[in-house]
Amino acid sequence: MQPNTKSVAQHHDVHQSEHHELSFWRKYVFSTDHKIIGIQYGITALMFLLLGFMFMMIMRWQLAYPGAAFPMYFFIAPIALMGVVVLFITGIKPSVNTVAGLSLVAMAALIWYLGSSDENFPDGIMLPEFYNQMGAMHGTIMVFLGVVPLAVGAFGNYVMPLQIGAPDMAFPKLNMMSYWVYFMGGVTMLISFFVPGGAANSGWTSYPPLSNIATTGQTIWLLGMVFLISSSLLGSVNFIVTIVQLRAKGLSFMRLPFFVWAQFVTSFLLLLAFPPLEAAGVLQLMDRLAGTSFFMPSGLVVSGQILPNTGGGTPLLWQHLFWFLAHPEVYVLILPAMGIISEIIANNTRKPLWGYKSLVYAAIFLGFMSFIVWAHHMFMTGMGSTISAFFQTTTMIISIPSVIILSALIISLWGGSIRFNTPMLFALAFLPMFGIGGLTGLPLGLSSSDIHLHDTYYVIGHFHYVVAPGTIFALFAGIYFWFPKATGRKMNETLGKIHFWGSFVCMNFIFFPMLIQGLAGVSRRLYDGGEQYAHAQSVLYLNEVMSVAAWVMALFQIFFIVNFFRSIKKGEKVSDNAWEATTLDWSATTSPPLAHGNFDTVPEVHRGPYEYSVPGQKNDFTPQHQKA
Amino acid sequence: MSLKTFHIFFISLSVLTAIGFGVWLLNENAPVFAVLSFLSGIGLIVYGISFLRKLKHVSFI
Amino acid sequence: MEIPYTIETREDTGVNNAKLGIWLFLASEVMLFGALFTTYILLRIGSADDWSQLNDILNVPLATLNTVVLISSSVTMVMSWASLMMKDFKKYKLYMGLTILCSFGFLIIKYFEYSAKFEHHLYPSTNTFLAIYFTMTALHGLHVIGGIIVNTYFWGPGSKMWNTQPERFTNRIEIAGLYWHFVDLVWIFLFPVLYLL
Amino acid sequence: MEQFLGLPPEGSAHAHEIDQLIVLLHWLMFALFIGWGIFYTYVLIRFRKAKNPTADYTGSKSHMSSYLEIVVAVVEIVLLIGFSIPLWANRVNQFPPEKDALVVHVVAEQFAWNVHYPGKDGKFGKRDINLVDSDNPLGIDRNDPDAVDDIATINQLNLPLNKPAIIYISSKDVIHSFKLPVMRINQDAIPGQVIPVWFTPTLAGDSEIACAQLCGLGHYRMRGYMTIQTMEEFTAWLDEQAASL
Repeated sequence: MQPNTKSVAQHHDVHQSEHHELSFWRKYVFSTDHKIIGIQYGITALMFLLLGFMFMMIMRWQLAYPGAAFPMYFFIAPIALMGVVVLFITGIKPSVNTVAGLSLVAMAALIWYLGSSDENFPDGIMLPEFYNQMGAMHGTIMVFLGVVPLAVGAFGNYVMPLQIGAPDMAFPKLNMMSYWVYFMGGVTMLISFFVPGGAANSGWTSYPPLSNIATTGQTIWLLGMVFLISSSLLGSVNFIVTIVQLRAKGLSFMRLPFFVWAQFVTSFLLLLAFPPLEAAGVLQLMDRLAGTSFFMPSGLVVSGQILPNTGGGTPLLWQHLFWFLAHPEVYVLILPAMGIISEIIANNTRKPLWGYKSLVYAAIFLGFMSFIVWAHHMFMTGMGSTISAFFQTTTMIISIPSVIILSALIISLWGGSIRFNTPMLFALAFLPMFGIGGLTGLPLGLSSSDIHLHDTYYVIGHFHYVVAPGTIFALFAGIYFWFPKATGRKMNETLGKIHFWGSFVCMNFIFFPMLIQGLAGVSRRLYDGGEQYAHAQSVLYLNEVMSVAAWVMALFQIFFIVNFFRSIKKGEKVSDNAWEATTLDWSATTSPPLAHGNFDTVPEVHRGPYEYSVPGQKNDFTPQHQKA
Repeated sequence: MSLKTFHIFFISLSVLTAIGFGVWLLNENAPVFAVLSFLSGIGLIVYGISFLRKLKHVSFI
Repeated sequence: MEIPYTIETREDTGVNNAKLGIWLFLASEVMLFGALFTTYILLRIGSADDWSQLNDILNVPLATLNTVVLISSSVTMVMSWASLMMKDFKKYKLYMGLTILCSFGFLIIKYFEYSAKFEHHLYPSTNTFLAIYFTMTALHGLHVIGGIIVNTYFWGPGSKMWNTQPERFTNRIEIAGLYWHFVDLVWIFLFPVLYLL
Repeated sequence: MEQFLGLPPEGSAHAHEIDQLIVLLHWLMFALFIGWGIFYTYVLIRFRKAKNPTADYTGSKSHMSSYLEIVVAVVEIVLLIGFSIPLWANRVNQFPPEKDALVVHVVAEQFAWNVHYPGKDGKFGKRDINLVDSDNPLGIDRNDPDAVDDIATINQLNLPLNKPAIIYISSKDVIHSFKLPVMRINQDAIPGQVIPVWFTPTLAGDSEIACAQLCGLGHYRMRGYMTIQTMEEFTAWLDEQAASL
């Protein structure tokens, strides 16, 4: 990942002092360069993604075999081994691999610490308290520390400025700050495992009063969230200003790659939806620390004791503030993924995206609508018919732009010359998987069918289809796709394809059974997977299927991890424009991009983003900066 | 929007606050203070106009 | 490569980076305080108590004084910016100094208000009105402190930039002024909502 | 289709309408998914690089997708206005008169369902949180004349067959969710609020009350039982409970 600065520094207008005398720390740790920050975000987020995945696998042990002793070393050994392998791939020279290797070992150590504690696993058997911690932290880590930082922080930071022909983000120091504030948020979340009572255990939604009376971990969780929210705010201001102000000459809004549009809308969602959650977090901190009762009515009796709070609050206030963020958050998760998919589909069908304009308008409309659908998460809170009718209607309306985006992407395939490389495979799998995720949202979005499906595994299946084989597949696709830009080398195709097919099959074995369990009425967040309930008996065997699929999928991720770290040093060297693409990120920069400043010459744009197979052109791609 | 525009917006709201506060004071049976509040509202209007004159050449954007 | 449009405005958007950035930041702040005001409304509607009685314990004269102090600080803030536009650095120093003094004055008055409440054993946990009162004013107070830090930097060490890049420095003061005006604006809303209604 | 989806038995009068909506939605989902799936597979095979080495700049000229989107929108409107909204209005607005129904209070706590019957007089006695203890989890004030004959059970809800039941749901501590999978009933139990639900049981026998909202470490075992019996059996059961007071 060492940017190759020497060869281009001469014919390039750079700040001499800034360029050559940067210490190791300023260059790689406290860097203000968007590409380094993007990589920092990427590695950190991938590590958190893996940690969230580990938590889920631990939970799945309990779900598959309730009450059986936890075989801790089976879970720790592979990850510790992975860490050592990654460390040794490059030897002792400090590099990304060192950081990643040490993080993997640290992850194994964390799980060993948690797994060997009698407070969590007396006699090796998991306690419900610990199961709830895992549940809450799996959700929190996956959403706030894994997927969003990877989709926005990493891809947005690395790719977006390159695609618009900018020298860097508009506010480089702010960019550095948002990474480090995010990092602090992550560390805070991890610290919560070491306080009495362990981490937060009231679900990632942290509904009061349960979260108000929960252990100290919840306070730490709230502090961590304040860090993460601040980081998102700084980041989104930076993104919007960069996109509006730093577009290259000739790059009008309707010539922006769809990926940039997706980041643009996403940033607005982050900017405007997160502050209410910050307010809610502050209120809950007040409830927990200053004894206020924003979210508590009076007269609560907990384990036989009357709570001394003054009352006057309502638990629903939290839910409104929370979902006002958390519904737009869903689109924060999915829009960047759609952006990545669009780039890869256009590139690998060798033709322009079908209906570029409708994609853009649909994304903007989606952004607007996402602010007025939040209460469809709250149909069961005693909602009257008028309000429920309103939110059902908005929910049905918001499904239309999603359908438009999905069909535009599928129709884009028509007439293409489709190349099935690894990024394209992930991108193609995204379409039907997101399709399932989106369609299963319909019965949940109508309040009457939601009566049966609310808070069942159907919900889990639905949003995991959106996020896991949806967004996370898109993120994998993006990693395989932009890897050559960051390193000058391609990742190995064979390992990539094994990784893809393994993950694809396993994903469906994990998440499809959830829909079946949900239809049978099995509630979510049950520590024993519904073992006690009569209505769950007929679908109980699926718990083991899902768990085994999850563990097998973990094995397939080893192909990815090895491929990723090996390819940094040993991957096949490729040219600057590895995929023969049209957008500016591939056109005017050298690969890997220069350290400070991105372009040899300031690019000027002459055409739309996806001019592939233009009739009468010599090549089947016409880069945006190419004249006439 | 420049600071000039925002300042004018802010002063306008301050005028409204002064007037509203005056009405509130009347309700609370404090007419002397109410008059003071109304006067400060007028003062703010005068200030706002002079401010606009002074920064005639500065952009609103 | 330099980042373009840090000082000069971009032709097709009509702004420079910093000004767009601060307005976006203020938009998010509007959402933050908007959520708190919404909370206030919802809790007040749902409350069994009459909040227009509950807020009688608050000190209206002190709050009025604070309102005057903050409005004055906005005026001095805008004057400090205008002075820079007229290339009068000395006046800038004077007005900016006054702004900072006003902000400290606000905090000192707020301190007296808070300690009077605590002396009478009125805490955030006393009732929901006081809970939202303390939360909102404290959060506003934090914003004031943030403004003091920024303004003090521009009054002291940060003002060296005037010698090298006067235009950029003027810009920075405008940005700081926009933030400061927002903080004052929040108070203009807080004052009637908490103390009067 | 209902068997195929594996929905639980329909135990109440309105259950079938909800199932019908779920089934219709799944028909829509299958139709869209299979339609898209066929198109998608066909395109991937026909336009693979080996088969189609040069891409077509214009791509599809068909307006099929716009028509499809209109169809989807229309179907959604029909399901919304024709099914979901009236069904929901029926659930929350059209309660049967209380004199014709059996009225019960259910108070959730960590981790049990407390059921409060009004007893012979049909009047609920006062409940006071200061009286709550392990013998009286509801805090029924037995000094209140209305409360003398009140019956309280834990985790056992008995209801008569074919008579509308109105259940007032509340919570003592945190948010729970009162879920009767067989009755297609689900309602959050929110502290500080009392929210009624109603349904008419049409299937005799035993089923379960599940908690559908994470309520703490015992959430998974917060299971209650529901018994639907004929009016005679139900009255006999009530008398038996009253006798043991």
